[in-house]
Amino acid sequence: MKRVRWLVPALYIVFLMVPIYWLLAMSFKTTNEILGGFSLWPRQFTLDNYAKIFTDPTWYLGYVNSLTYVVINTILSVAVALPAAYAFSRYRFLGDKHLFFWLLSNRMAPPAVFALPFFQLYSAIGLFDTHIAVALAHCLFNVPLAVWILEGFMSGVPRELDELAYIDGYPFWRFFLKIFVPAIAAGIGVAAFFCFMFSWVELLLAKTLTSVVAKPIAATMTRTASTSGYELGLLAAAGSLTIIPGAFVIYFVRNYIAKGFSLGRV
Amino acid sequence: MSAKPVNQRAWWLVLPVLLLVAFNAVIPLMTVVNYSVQETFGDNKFFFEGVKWYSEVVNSSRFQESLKRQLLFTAIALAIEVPLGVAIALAMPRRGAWASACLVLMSMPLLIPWNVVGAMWNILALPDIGLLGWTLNKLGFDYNYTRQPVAAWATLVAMDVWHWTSLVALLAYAGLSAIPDAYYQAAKIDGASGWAVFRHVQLPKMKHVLTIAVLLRFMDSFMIYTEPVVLTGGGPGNSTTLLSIDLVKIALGQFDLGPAAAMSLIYFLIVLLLSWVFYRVMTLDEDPA
Amino acid sequence: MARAWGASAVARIRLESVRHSYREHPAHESDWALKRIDLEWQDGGAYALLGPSGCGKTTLLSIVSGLLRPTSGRVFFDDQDVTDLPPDRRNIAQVFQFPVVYDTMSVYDNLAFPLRNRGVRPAQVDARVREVAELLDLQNMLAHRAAGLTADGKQKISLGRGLARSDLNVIMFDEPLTVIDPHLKWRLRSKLKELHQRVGMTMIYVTHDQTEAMTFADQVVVMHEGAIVQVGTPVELFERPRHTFVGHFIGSPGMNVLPCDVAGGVARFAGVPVATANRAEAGGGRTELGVRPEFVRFTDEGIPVRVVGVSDAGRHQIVETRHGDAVIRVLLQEGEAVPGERAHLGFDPAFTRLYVDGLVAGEDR
Amino acid sequence: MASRPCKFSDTDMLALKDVVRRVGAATHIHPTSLELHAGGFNTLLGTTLSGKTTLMQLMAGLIPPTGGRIESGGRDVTGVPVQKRNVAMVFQQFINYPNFSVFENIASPLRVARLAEAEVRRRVGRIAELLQLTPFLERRPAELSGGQQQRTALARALVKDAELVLLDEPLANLDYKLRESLREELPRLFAGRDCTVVYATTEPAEALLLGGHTATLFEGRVTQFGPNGAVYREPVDLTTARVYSDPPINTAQVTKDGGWIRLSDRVSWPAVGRLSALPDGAYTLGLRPHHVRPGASGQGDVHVECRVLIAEISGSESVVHFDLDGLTWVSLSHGVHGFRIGESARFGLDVARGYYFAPDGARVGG
Repeated sequence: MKRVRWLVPALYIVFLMVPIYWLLAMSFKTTNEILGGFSLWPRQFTLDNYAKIFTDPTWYLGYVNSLTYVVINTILSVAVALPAAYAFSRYRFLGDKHLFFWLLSNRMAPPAVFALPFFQLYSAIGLFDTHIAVALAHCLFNVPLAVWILEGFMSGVPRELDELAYIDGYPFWRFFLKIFVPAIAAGIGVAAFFCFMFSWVELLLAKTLTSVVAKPIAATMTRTASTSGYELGLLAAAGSLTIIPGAFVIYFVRNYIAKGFSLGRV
Repeated sequence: MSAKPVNQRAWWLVLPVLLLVAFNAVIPLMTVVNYSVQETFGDNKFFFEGVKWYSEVVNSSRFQESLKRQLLFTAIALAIEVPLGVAIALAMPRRGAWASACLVLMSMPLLIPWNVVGAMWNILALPDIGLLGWTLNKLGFDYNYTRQPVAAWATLVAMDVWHWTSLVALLAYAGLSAIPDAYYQAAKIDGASGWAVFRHVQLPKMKHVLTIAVLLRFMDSFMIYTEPVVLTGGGPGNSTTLLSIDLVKIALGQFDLGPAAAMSLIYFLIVLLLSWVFYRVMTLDEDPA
Repeated sequence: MARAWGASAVARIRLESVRHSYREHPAHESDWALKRIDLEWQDGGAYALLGPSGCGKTTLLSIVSGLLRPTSGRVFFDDQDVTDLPPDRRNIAQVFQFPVVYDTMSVYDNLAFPLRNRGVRPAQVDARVREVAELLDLQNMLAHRAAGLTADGKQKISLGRGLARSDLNVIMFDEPLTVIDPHLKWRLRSKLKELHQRVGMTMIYVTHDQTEAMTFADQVVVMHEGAIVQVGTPVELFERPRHTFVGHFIGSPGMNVLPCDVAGGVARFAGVPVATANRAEAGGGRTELGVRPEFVRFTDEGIPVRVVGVSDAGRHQIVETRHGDAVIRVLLQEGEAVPGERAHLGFDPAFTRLYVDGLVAGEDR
Repeated sequence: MASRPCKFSDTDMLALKDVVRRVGAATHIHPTSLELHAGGFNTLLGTTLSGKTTLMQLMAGLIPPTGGRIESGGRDVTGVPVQKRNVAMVFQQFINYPNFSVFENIASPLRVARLAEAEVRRRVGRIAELLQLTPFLERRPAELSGGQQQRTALARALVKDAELVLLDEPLANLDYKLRESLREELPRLFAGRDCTVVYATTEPAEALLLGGHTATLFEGRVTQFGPNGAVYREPVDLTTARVYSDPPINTAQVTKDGGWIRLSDRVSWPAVGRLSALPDGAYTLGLRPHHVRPGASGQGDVHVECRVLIAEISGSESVVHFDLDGLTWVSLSHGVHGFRIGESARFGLDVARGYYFAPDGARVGG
């Protein structure tokens, strides 16, 4: 029993890797090979699909657009969530519990529900097809999440640290930025990780709120899938490239994943 | 530790969040509510209709069918992913290089854009040239997810398991890592069997994270949209048309704003209600008896 | 009454040349968490492992319980070599620093857990659980959820899970009072002592707190930097410390340690000859006199000192005096008069010893 | 409340005047008036949750009082925010700025006050030397042992020359011997400083050894305040006697009947001295454990035969618990007195050192 235990995660990881392998394999095949029939690995290895993506602005700008609004959203979410999480973790105030629950309930709002009203709202205020529109829209579910995660980490910092700083004479904001924020750096990293993740993977709102200028890579891909028929190699290459930012982020937080997923609450 | 002090000025700290989320949540929600009680024939002319759309939606077989499919999908997803995730977390190495390797590899599906997940499985499952489809057909199964509802469902479920089991596993793993060694040592000394350790030490200590995992998985599987749209487009027929897909079809495809809005609100309320029920059930025995 | 409790199990615990290092390849002497331990514990005794943090006491405890395998050396229970046995096969119980209870179970089920795991018949389980609950004053709480108890209640449960078993060799305590409220510590400490006297089971208690160790144990093992410096009864450790570290670490305030000269079998401090209980044999090295504040008296003549301060400790007073740079503390009873600034001290010869390089110089005369 | 024996100038004094602290329906601090002076320690003694920390937070200005005034050096500082008061504090947990080096931790109050770099270096260097922290100045607090972390916290409290220094159980989380040595060091560190030092502890022995003045706290009330020895030896009520006794003070219900005090059918003694003037009735007797001795010793002791419950020997002292006609009493004595459980032994109660309390708790005699 003990000896086969490692098989469980091992098999699971193999299961995880198979589709990723297939995506990569496809991306190195020519359209002819793909349509010609089944092949386990690329017989005619080609980088053409990648070359096309890196030379065609409609493709590579998609990445730039996606990364732009994801980064804006991550910074914005964490920045506004920090003081709010501090308030929730340190004070009681009128309506605090209701407010907290209401914030979290927004995480339960199906994006499909908001797609149309968002389109109208952001069109009305002239932000349609801008990065900032997507970044703001993603705040709907990322800000509550960031508040919740940060609140967990902040509650782990003894309140005496705040008292000590006030006693030493620090004004609130100086204490907050100079002492408190560095003290929960790990929590900020985790919150940023989750914001990045959920903003990067979301498509419905991002697609609804953009048309040309801020079009995300994910939307470019769906267009390719529908208009250019069977350009599967290109699609696979584009897909493979979307894995890279995620892999990059994971590499950075590799030592904190376990702690990160405890969300500061275990 | 003494209780948190009361400080009404804390509102100033919450204000930015409040404004930002309210802007994103309240205005669109009001729009939806507004649509849901009105009829329009274009030209920006609206007529008050009361609860007509609501009763229409609730009574429509189309909505009921979508809801049933949605509930079934969520139930299957939870039934597979939660036990599987926990099992993986239990079997994972506790520390060392292998543990980090597992964590990194397992996180990967979570960071792939949802439409890419759909596209990836689409490519994988193509009956003639996809690795999965080709292999299944070679093995003698008649498999074509674009034509057979059962195959479409199976592929959809496999995809969701592939995509999200890691989340449950990572949360469970985080919960397990937080159990002090003394608990395992005490259980060892008490002569507890592996099952007893799981039942009386690991499971109770994982309860918090499992509650979070179940809630997240419930919400996200209930709201799933992008992946099935890319994979099956709701087909064959309507066999994999889940709630979100149906909603977007009505709202953006047919521009039936009234019914779409009413359906949106009903949908939102169902998610809220079920989340609350889940939360209550899972934290039931926490109140001091 | 003794031995009426633990039915058949009998164990003399013996450690033979046990060494342990947490490093893969220990090179320096400082790499060893335990330097070389030879120790024997008799069945039914109350023992304490006492030392400052990092002295290796918890390591030693884990080796006895089987949670840790020593780098070298053997562990015997009676004459059976248990070095390679896992903890569940050594018939031991352990109470940890932070209370370990099974949160989801009732107090009753917690106490029954180790018995049920060993397949004991339900009727017997019930009888035993009630007996243990009685012993620990938990009778009224049996139906309560264990999670809802206070820290001292939880520690009692951890202990009870051990006591419930009839096959037990030894119960071990690892700083069990750490999380107990200060004003309750006292009660639980006495409860443990009382339990030992009633059930007569071997108990080993690890702590950095000398009061806990001394009041609980019949025999105390004092550890310092991975080695045992003295094993003895509380009275021995107090009256005849074999090492200045023991003198300093045990007792509050600790022993006065004063540099001295030795010539012709006579120790001299401040030019005044001081009679010692042990033979004053100076074999080179650093020579010191050790005498506890309890055994220093103000006299009419003797060692001249200045009185620098008096602290009132309630039932006694601690007087701080100086001769040159050397500080000599004197313990006086409540209400005893403290002399003026200039005074003389005398040491009780029966409790004054000469130490060479920290170790007691020779046997008592 | 006991009055202060001597009066310093008003300039170096912290005064609480009818200070109350309520949170919702709960009263954390009942109306309290205290005058604390510079020089020597002012110890707040009480069990966990007796209100020590709340009182300190009020003194520091971390929380506002619900009622009453707080004056510092004759100035009303009730509404003044903590940043504007010249206070320092050390907590029970080792609280330091985790991302600052030890040097920057100690320097932080000086940095906030915008002192010149050279002056900061000079003062931090001197304090670090005093607290033996010089070798660790470049390290982060997390890399230090518990004792060193708490020294860093002390250094920061000392470096700024605060008017008021609050020490909230600073030694509680340290090893026994470390606690002892730092406790001895503390009065020396503050000697010659012109500041008011307030020290909170749960341990009577610590309060005694620190010297100075003691305020005993129980459930949010200061039961007595005065010079250390006076509060210990002359408690005004039963609560104070209980708070200021370790091991816990022995108590028993006694009745005065004519010229006799009766504890039980077989234990009674003549009411002499001040006791003879007491009206007949029920009283509570409080007798410290070290005034109960095993064997037949002091004259004037009331001797009783009792069953021994348990005996603990600490080398220099023996603690014996025994059954005194249904009550569990404790005797604490010098030397070694071994007993077996259940054995019958003779104990001498030094009733002349006992305290007598009226049913309302107030001390009436003895």
